[in-house]
Amino acid sequence: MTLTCIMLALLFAGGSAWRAENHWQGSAKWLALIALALLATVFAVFVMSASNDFAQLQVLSRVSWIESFNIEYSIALDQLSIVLITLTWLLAIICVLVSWYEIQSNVGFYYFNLLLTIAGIIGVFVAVDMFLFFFFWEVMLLPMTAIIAIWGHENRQFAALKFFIFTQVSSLLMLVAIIGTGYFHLMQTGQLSFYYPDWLLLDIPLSISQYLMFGFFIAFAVKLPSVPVHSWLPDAHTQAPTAGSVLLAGVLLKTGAYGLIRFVIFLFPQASLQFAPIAATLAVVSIVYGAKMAFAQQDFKRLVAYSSISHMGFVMLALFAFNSTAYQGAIVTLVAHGLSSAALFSLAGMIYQRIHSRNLTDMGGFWQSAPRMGGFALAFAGAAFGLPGLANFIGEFFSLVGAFQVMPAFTIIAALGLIGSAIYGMVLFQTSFQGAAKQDIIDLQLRELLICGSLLLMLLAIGLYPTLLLKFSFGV
Amino acid sequence: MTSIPLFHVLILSSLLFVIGFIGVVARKNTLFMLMSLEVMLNAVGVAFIGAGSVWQQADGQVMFILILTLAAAEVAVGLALLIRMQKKYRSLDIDALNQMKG
Amino acid sequence: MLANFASIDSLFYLAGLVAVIASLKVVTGNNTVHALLYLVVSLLAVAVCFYLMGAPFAAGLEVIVYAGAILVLFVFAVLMFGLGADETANAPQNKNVANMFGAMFLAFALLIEIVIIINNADLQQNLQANVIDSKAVGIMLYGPYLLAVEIASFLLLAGLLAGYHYAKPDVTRGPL
Amino acid sequence: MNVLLASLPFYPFVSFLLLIFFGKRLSWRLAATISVSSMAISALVSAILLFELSVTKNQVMTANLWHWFELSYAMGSSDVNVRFYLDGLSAVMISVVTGVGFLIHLFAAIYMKSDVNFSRFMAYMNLFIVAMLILVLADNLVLLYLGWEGVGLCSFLLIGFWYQEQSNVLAARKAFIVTRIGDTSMAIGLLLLFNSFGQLNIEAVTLLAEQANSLSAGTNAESADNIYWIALLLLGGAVGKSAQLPLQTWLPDAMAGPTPVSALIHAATMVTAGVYLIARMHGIFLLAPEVMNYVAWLGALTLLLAGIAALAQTDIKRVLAYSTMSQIGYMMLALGAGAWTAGVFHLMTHAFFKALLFLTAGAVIYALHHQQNLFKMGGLLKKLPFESSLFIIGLICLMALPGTSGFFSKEAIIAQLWSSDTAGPMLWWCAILGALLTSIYSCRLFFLGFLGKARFNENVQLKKSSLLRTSLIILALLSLFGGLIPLDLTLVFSSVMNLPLAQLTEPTWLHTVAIITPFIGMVFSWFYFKSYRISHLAGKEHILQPNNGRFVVFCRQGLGFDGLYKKLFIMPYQWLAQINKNDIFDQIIMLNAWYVGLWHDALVLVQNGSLRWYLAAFGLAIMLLLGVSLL
Repeated sequence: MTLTCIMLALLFAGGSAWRAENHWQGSAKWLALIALALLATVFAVFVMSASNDFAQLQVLSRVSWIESFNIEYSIALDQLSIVLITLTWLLAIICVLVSWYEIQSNVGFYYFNLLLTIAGIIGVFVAVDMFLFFFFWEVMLLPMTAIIAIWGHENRQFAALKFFIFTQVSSLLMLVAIIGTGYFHLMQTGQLSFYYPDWLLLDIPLSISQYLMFGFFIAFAVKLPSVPVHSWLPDAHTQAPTAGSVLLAGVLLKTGAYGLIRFVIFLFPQASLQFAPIAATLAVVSIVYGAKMAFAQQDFKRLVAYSSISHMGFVMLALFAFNSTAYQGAIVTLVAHGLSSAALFSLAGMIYQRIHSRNLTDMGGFWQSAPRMGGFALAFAGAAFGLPGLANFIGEFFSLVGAFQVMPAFTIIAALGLIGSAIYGMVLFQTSFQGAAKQDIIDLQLRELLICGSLLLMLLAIGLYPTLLLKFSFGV
Repeated sequence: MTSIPLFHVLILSSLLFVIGFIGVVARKNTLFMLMSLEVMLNAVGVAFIGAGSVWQQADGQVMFILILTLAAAEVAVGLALLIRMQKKYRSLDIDALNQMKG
Repeated sequence: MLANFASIDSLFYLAGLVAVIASLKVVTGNNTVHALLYLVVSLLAVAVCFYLMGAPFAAGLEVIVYAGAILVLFVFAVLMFGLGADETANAPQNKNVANMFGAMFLAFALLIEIVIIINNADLQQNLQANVIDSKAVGIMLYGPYLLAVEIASFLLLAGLLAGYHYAKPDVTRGPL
Repeated sequence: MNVLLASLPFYPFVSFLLLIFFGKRLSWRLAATISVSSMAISALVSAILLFELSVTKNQVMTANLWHWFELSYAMGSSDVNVRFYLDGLSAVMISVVTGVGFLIHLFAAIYMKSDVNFSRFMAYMNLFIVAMLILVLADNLVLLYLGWEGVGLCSFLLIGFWYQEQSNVLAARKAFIVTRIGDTSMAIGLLLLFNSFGQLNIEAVTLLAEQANSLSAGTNAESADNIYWIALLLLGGAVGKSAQLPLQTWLPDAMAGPTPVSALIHAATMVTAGVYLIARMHGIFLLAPEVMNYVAWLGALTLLLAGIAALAQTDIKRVLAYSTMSQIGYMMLALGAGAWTAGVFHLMTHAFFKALLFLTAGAVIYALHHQQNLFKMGGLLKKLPFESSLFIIGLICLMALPGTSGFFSKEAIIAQLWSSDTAGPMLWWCAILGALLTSIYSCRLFFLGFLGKARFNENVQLKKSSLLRTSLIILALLSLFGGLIPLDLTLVFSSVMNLPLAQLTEPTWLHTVAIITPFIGMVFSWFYFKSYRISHLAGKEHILQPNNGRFVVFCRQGLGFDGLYKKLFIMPYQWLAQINKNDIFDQIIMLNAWYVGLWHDALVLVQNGSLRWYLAAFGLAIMLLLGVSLL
């Protein structure tokens, strides 16, 4: 119930921010910030005080929604969703902070879209009725498209359209798979059901489940994204406003991974096992190819976008290794990448606000005038190439250790991605902050220091004391 | 008394129809296009009346009356639009109205 | 045979010929008023045909409503356009011969096809001499076709309103 | 749990934090005091630790800081802790790191005084010490890897310290990426190690390896195979960090950094991390004699390659860089031959004299207004007598003249080569040849730089600081007498079962040859490099030019490895990146969009807005339909 209220409150806060901005200039961002902070606190208190231990999926509410198809409004929480929702809250607040001065037009509507996206994302992480899941999946998609299309950079319409089409087409496949599985439930038990725990009890023969799994897999692989369906990501990331990129990289991609864990692997274990070699191949290709493509980019945000593809490859590899170390690695990588890529995109936004360019050739020698920014850039680039002591290292190390036990050959190639990541990390940091000073920029201000500092602290905390996250361990 | 073959009536009807068609397609002047439309409608009327006469049914004439009302309404609206068009474009050239291209 | 042919039938063919020629003049004419007059001629000729085909009521309507009312509407509209003597110079002309030729070709092909179809339909009947009078038509109109009549009346009303609306000179309204 | 041990990396870390956060606001005096005193405290603490260690029972101390994480595998799980482990081997390392580190900090504080980013420089140096201490104290390989990457990062930062120069930036990038290749190999090694042993704790792994060996060495083909690969992959990491073949190319370029950095990181401490790693993991390496053989051969080849390259250099720091490579080659040779103690001993003495050489070279370079070209020096013996005498001390240690510290350590290595099972006479000859090369390039360096006539016009500038001189003098004393430090690592390597001695008996002339080799080199140089040392060469002294023959240039550029790698790896990678800049997958997917767009364009032509056109199309369609129905 509380969760439903939180989602509705987000929607309400978004709506009132939209209205309020029309009357009092500059009120929307405060409203959004306060609402997010408040609701995050409510969520934290709710989770802490709940009597359930969330190691298993705890169904929180179940209400009939569309009776004739036996579709329910049912939401549930477990540790996986708690971790990801917490990440969502953190990044949502970061998003509001980074758009503080960046968004100048249609401010109220912007915050409405932002909060709506966040509500949708939270919905995706808690829905256990598959139809509801699909509903939230779409809710999350539309305002995000609007954010890209309205407040993006020069080529925003194209990027938004590409993002929309990719996600929409893939989610249609998922819809087919959802209906297919529901129909299978009808065939087997005589009753239509879209309730996830019901589906877990299904015994689907491999010949059918491999197709159903494939439908889900494609939707989530597009979202993750994995080569060869990754190409929406660089465009969307590059063109989105800073907060859009942060949200995309930080949380939206995680819904793909979340779906892979919860629906593909848990619903269709056999089919997934059979599919593992292909998935691992895709993962390895993503890792190496993403790193290589990142090196080739001239655009700061595009480079980070390709690095995201590379990192998400580790997640996919880990997920299809089917052991607990790899799972932990995947989850830590999710959180770590959420934080580090959010940080890098925020930095890109800060640089863009100063020099009005994302092009690496326009940058250089910023360390001279902005040493604090340089320090943070180095730290975040370090996180991206897996510097030990930061969270990403733990994630990648766990993923590799876990995956190595199952498929050493793939893992060795994946490890080569470490070299690639060092190369693009160096290119990113050195071309922007080292070399001859091309122009002087203003160093980080208090608000920006707060953003970067908090992200770095979290990365360090997870990197040095990963037990924080690893408590949430997941059995196979 | 008479023995006009239906065949000939239909030939006449199609002749008129095709003439009207040529007018609609080939003329640029919208007023002429409207007139050609009248010719076409008329041609259809001929066919209906002929058919009604062959089978001794009043339906043919009923249809003709309906066509007549249609023609009246069409001409009223068409001419009104034409007046608009003349005011806006100072021309009756149908090709001036091609803004709705893809 | 010849006598028969010469009396009524030939009148029909003659009227048909007049209708066709007048229609051709309508389609090809340059002067609006002339074309309108040709159209009247065409309609009157068709009315004759109707009469000969045993539909005097329809013929009457054709003369009164079509040639009388509708074409008068045309004439008034033409008057409102204020096309003067320079109309032939200013009116859009068909200079493009290929365009005309294309339309002609299309029309010819269509005509040939229709004729072949009519021919293939193997219509042996001749027209009956019996007159279908206005009573029969009226019974039909207010019997089975009542709904159609109502719809037609609505159509006329709509035409009336639309005609009024569009033709009304109104400076406050936007273009079109 | 030993608080002192746990706190050892803490002091420089606090200094790092202070300097990073408040560096801009601190005066030179305060910043220097903070960083140098933190190092002094660390040195003091390590001295106390050394003492404590010598009196503890099994000469092992540990300090568990916190539980890092737990790794599980098929048969169980094992903890990975942030835990420090001090034994004889790491004790040697921490004393070198903190002792030499302290002296270099002291030197650097004065040497870098006028740099605007002084506090940043000292902060990096402190951070480096932290990472290095974590590296040597780590009780498990993951923590070691943390330190390993940490020193790499600091090395990167310090090489690129003067980041406005594009060449420095590229050198830093090269250093980081090349070592990263080694690191990746090491990381894969860790994965394989964990998979085979279920442990990443060094002690435990060593123990398990020994057990595996004592049970039945070699019978379990798969595990033997695994150990072979583990050792090989770890060697990859060591090779990258220690600038050995084939990943040696970054070290000469790393000389772009400030001279104290070269002394601390690229001579005394970080580059020897590879040696430390192999010594630390000796339990694994002993089970893979083939790999030990590779280690020896790699060391020997690097030794010769670097010696030859050093002969052709014109830059004083690059000579020293190649010399470092070759000396590490000696250490590798020792490790490969199973002469663990000798290898570590050489590591220590090398740290002393190479730091001395670099720092003195730094002082000379500073005195000559940042002139590094040997051919623009000359006659410094008269102008800078103090620095020159210290440099001579460093050089005679490097050449291993009898009595110096280098002599003891190098002799110890050479003595064990001949009869080692994994080395043998062939490698012994390589070592001797290396010693000969060492003395020749040392003499050449000395003649060019310090004898002859001055080939520069400016006046020398001097930093007259007693602190700076003190640090140099202490290093010189250590270099001269460091060989007398009794190094007893038998406990560390006690677990090592002695390698079966080869059947070779040592000829009696072995030691004589080893001792006189440097002198042969000196005598040879005395005559061969006559033009360099003579100051009255009848008006030719000012046109003394480096030999630019094709072969010499080839040697000067490190025997063409750079060019080879550029052709083999860098250019293909860049080419791949360049041709696929627009992402081929994207292109393929966008083909759909292009196809739809094509149809769009075609249909737009039809949708031309002309009513008559539509009518004609309508008529045409009817005509066609009728036509079809007719047919």
